[in-house]
Amino acid sequence: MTDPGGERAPYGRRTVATLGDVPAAQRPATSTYYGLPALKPSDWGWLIAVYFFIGGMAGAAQVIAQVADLAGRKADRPLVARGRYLALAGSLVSPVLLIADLHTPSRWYNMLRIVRLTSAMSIGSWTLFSFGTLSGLAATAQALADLHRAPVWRTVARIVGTPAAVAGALMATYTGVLLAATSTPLWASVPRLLPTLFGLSSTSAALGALSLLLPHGRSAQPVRRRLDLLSLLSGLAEVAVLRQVESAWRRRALAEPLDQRPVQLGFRVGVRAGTAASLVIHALQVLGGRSLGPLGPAASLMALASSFILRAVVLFAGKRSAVRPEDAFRMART
Amino acid sequence: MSTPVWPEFVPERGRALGSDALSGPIIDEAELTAGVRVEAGQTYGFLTDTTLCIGCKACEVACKEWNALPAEEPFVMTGNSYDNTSQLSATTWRHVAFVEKLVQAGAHERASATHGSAFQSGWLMMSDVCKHCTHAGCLEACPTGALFRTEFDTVVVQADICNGCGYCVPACPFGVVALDSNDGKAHKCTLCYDRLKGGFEPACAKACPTNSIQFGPLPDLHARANERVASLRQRHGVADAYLYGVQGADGGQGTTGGIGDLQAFFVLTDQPEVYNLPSAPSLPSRRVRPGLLAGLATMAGVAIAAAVVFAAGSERP
Amino acid sequence: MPTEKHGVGRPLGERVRGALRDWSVPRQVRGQDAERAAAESEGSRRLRPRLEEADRVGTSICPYCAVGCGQLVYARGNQVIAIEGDPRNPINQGTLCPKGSATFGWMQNPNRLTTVKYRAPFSDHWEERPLTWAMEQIAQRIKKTRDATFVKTIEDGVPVNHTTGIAELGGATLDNEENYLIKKLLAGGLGMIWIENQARI
Amino acid sequence: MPSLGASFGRGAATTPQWDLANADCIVVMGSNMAENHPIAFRFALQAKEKNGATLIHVDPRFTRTSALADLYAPVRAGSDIAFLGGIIRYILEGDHYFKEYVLNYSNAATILEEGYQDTEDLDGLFSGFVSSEKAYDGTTWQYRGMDVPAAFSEHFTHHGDSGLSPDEQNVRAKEIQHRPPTTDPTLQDPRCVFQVLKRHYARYTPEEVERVSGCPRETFLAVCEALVRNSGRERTTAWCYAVGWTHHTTGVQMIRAAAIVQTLLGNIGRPGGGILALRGHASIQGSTDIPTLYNLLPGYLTQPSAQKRHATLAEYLAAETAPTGWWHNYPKYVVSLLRAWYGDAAAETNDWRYDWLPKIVGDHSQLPMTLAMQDGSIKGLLLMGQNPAVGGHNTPVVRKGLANLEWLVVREVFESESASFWYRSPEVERGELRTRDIGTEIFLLPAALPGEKEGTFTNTHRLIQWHDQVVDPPGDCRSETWFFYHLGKRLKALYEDSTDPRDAALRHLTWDYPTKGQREEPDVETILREINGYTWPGRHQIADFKDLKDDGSTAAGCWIYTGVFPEDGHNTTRDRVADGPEGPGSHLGWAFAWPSNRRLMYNRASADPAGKPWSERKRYLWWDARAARWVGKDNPDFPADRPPDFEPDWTRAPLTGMDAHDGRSPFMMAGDGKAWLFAPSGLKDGPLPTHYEPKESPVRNPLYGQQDNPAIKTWDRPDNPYHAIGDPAYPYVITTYRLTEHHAGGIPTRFVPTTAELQPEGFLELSPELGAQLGITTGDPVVVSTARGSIESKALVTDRMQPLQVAGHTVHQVGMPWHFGWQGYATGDVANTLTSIVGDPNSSIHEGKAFTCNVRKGRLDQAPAQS
Repeated sequence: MTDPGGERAPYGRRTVATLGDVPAAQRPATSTYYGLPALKPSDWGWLIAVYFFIGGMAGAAQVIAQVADLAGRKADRPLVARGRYLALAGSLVSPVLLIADLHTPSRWYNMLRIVRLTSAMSIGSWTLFSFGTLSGLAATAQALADLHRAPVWRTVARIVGTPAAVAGALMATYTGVLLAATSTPLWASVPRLLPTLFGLSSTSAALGALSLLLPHGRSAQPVRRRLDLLSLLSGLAEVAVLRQVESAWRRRALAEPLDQRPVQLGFRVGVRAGTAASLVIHALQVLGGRSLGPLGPAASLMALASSFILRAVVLFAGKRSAVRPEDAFRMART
Repeated sequence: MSTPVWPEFVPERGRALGSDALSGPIIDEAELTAGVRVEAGQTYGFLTDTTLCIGCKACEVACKEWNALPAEEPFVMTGNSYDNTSQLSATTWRHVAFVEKLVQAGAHERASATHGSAFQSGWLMMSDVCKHCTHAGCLEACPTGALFRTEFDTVVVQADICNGCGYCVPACPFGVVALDSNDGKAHKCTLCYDRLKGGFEPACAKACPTNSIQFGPLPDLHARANERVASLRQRHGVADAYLYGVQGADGGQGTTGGIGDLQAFFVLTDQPEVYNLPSAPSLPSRRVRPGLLAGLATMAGVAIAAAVVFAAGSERP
Repeated sequence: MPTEKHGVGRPLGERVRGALRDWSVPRQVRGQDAERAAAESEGSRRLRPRLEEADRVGTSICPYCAVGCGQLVYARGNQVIAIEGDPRNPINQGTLCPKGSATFGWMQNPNRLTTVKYRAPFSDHWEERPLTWAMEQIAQRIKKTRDATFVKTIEDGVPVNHTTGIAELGGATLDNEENYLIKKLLAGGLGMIWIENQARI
Repeated sequence: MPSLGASFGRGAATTPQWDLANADCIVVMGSNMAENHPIAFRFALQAKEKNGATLIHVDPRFTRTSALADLYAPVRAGSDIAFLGGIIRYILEGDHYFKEYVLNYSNAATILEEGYQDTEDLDGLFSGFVSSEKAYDGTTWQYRGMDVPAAFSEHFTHHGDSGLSPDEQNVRAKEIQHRPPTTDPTLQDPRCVFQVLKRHYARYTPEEVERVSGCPRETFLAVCEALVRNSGRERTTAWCYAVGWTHHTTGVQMIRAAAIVQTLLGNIGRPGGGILALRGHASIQGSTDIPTLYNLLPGYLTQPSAQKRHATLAEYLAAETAPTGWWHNYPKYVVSLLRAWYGDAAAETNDWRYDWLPKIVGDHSQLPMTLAMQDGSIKGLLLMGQNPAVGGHNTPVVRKGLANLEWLVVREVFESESASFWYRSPEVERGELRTRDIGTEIFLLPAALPGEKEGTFTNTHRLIQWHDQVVDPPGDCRSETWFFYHLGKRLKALYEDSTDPRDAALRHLTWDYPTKGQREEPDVETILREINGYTWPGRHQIADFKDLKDDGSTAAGCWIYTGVFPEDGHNTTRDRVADGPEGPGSHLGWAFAWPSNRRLMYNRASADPAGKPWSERKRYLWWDARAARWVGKDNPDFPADRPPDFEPDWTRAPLTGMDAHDGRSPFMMAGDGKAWLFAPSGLKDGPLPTHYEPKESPVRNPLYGQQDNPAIKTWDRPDNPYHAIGDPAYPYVITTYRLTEHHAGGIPTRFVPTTAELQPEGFLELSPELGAQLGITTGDPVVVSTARGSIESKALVTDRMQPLQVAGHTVHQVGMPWHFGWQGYATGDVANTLTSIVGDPNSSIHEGKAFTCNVRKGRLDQAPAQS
């Protein structure tokens, strides 16, 4: 190719899936152009869905850890430590997932070639870079503090943890912006709600993960209760936002991809039922003031699962909406 | 009469002419083929006038031959009129759409079969291409800077930078840019960036037999297009003709939502959607700031709630 | 470029140097526009149209239909690198139709025959043969058939001096000079009368 | 192109393509110009832009040309003469003809023989039909008291069994040297051409046009009105046609009908007028001028025939030399050709070796050639860049014929269907032919392309342009020049010792072309210099064919090309000076157009009889009294110094050649110098175009008792069966055509990925109405059948095809592109499997544009569903 730096491709090479010979009878008889897509779908798949989940969870974990460190007491210290370790773990896995998803992974470093504030992905790249660095520092300080019981390291961790938490807040939400700042109808139609939803979902996931990671035994029970309460609040907010998102989609007649299998199953069972079930358990635990035995960890697992499924559902439903010309035109009509 | 659609043929223009023996490429050849001397610092674009399009697809072939783009297998007809390439892709940077509309909706007779319009009618043909938007969604989305705006104000993917993240693909409001799974890069029309650097007209516009594709500085093209639409409406009775991709013209279809003028714009005679174009696309980057703020606000809320819970909880024994 | 994709294309040092040379952030710090100058790559700076690589540019005429469009054939060494419309030609003024635009793809085509293929009678396969061999065989076949079928006179003694045993078909895609040699040799020399081309189809 | 030849004197396009931009109206009929000649079509669009020209497309299919037209007139395939006859009637009945032009420049006023009877009198036949021979005796078609030979090719006047003795015929033929034809300038004489024309076309009313062609009356009338509105002193209309007309058994007469329209409207020889034949191969005009055709010698000289009085040179020249007009120079061109071919072996004493030229004994065109291969009389075939296995007709017979040869030489760029028939053809796939039974010995030689070889192409408007060699061809690829030069050398060597007189022609054939380089490529310019002509033996280039002689002092390979290489070192085909915007626009400095670099032929007619431009707007050539010359934007296609008021001096009769023409005779190739509304000679199927049905038609001829062309060439035999009229087994009209994305037999585009992907498969276009009737939707496999064969294709149901009401019946038309075959990237069944071997009587051109077929849904290997 003569685009700069490119090379010429040989003849007769198949590069893009052709739409093939769809029999006329199966073509939609609408005012679109033979039902062919007006937009190109994103090429993202499961790797990115997993990243959205893990990156978001890590970001939210960092936020929770820092708040617990600043506002909590000694009893919350296991939570703080686990939060910081979880954040670090997430920030280590994330770039691997992202690089693996690149079509030219050897050029991963170009993600840090330039700063573009118009690009949610550029912002995300620098955020992930900062978050990773800061999470590393915070977790290192935390580890030194834990190993040597030296208060100075705890102070260092607390100081580094503040910018890390800010980066974490972005980590938990920017992926919603990443999707919304495209032309894909399903994503672009909810530019504010999607980051909110992702942030809350990340929070629920981080809370669930931390709850699972906390040590068993009585000493951790008060912390666990606080996490239950936070999960309840986060879950309630999430359900409310999810309802708004869905009604926005339905109002603009963009929800069709949600009603097609297998997305439909993921949305109904994974997202709606999963969120609701974990919400009910959390509510019962908070109201009852006690643990419901194995239901507690189950609620955490469900929160994690529904958080992941939410990302996958939004991702795949969005891709499907992009190739629906009716949806694209409906979105782009005055 | 004044519509300068056809560049006057001035053999004296362009340099290094003379006998049949050429010592090398013609210097500033675009002067000869488009009446334009290509200079850095100017804004260039395409005016694609569908009323002159004969659907010959010379643009598709010239583009592929110049840019060494492969054809797409399998070699199977789509049945969508004479359109067998279907869409713009990583390896198809010009695409001619074909829309048969001899029979108006609900009419039994082929309404336009007998009396056509002065120019294209009954069978719409339109050569689609990257719009080279004034505010380009793909460029703004590109995290590597592979997509950039050249000295000709065109939007180009630099294949020596692109790492195939694919974010430009869903970002484009027109479904233009695409990934090539063979080389792992995003590709689209470069408005023949290399040719412009050498003073040559882009391959598609140079090849176009009927001047349906015109290349030039954007202000000149705008002037020409406005005259053309006026002439079509007043002189030739093509009342439906309008400009797609020019701000201020007919409600500025295609230029909405912060995208601004499309440097590759069109004279159309039917609704944009008929040609697979959105009537009111929007610039994706406009959603970045509100999205980030909403997200940060959400996390601030989470932090406050957590602070309250942790602070309150800590007082208990 | 699969090698590049898997990161083993260039030596590491060179890649690092390249990445640093193309790094935009320092240029952004210096105030360059992130959409424009700061983002420009080395490849873009160096980019030139490949037409400028040509060491010879020939004038040609499109080999497809009869409109007679002018073409410029750009070559480097013995390799054609591009074929485009000749902007000086008053017929096409630089334009070409889809077929004319594909002339380069016709000429530089991996499916092109470049050797003589021979199929023996009743054989089920092609064999590659030297050109000189084929030329001699063809000359002998023509002589043999001509000698066997030549007619000097028909009934009533009307002189005809022809052969009806050999036919020639084609010419409309060929040069005038080629047609001239065909008619001169086959009719004027050999007495062939079955000589036809695409003009009637 | 006998039609344009018989009408105006030369068989080529009358006008350069760029001149279309000067038209006020352009009719495209028998052509899908936007698709098949896109670059020529740009001038049509320029005319719309510049002059607000009206563009009209008349065609069975709504094509990409129709999409850009102001007016689209749908017609049934094969009904063109009915439509054109309707236009002629409209012009005549409405007094819309250009009176001064018609009176002075056409034969409208000429009085015909008493014995002439029209189709009006004989229910579709003209007088002189000999039914036993399926041929006409044209004696009664002549001007009163004299015979005028046609200007094109068939220089003789066919007298058949008229009963006239050779002497009587000779008197009649020479009469024109003694007096001009008898005329009635009032155009009132019932036997004058004008009145004959009027009567002949009286029945072509708009109602009949609608009934025969299916074109709605209003549409037809709108076409007529646009034509008339845009013709005359101030305005001109141009016509463009292509194989959409020639591929009929009435093809020649279709073009003749357009010639009549253009003559009546005064549109010939004028800017923005003319008839532009759009031809389909790079040098198809050149290969007609320098013919690889059986019936012609270079420069439209007649190939000697054993069936004519051609036994000796004297007889040949007596038969072929026209008494008056430019063709009186015939002997100069023949002798110069013989000198060029046989060099010093030719002498006046041996008739310049005239007897060495082979004589034809009938029709040796491609159609009978196909059958002769099948029948075994042709043993060896040289195939030069043609692909008859796809582009021939009744291709199963073509392929079986190839399989029946002893040897076959194919020179191609890719392995074509014609080279691979022995292992991949449908006949082999079906087991009708077995590879191991096919005895054809095949030599497949790789060919060079322009850019790899140098030489000239002659384009559709007679422009001869040089192409450079830029690189060496790859591998063993060679030019045809190389192939034939070296083949000739080898043959000469094989016959070196022969003393048999039959080998003398070959042994003495001039073949001394210098070669260049290691590959011994012959020097092409040397061949072009021979084509141009030079003095003998001095070999000094000759600048104009006026200087050719019949005494052996000049040699010229093709007299009409004389001037192409007028002096040493000046190859005019390499001239590259085009006119600028202020220039005349005839681009006289760009290459060379035959004859004598005249761009717009018959341009004397662009001025009025007094030599003044008809109008300022249409100024082109005019008489400059002071300079005593014709001047203007072009080289005059007329004696440059002959004043408009020149009169032949009949007192000095007999007058020969141009001496017999006055200053108002722009058509100097014709004996009488006029455009022929009525063609007294030159055509085998009548002096006036008459509507006949295609050989295969769903209906009886609604206009006459005579169903199809009475002189039609048929080869009715078991392997080439024809359908009966209205045969219920083959109820649909089918037409075959090209697509813009492919070229001819498909070899140059189906192997090229960038064009192959644009139209990747063959298809059948049909209307939604027929689709509904047969249960076919787009993408369905369909089987298309004729009595010749069946093929499978894919359906493309489209509103662009429409059923028409013809003589009370609904006629469904379907269409198929014929490019496809089994080789290359883009493939499909060979559409020419369906066509038959049937020919126009004048040109032996087949009828691929209108025949009948059946269509069913399904696969070829599945039996049709029981209904």
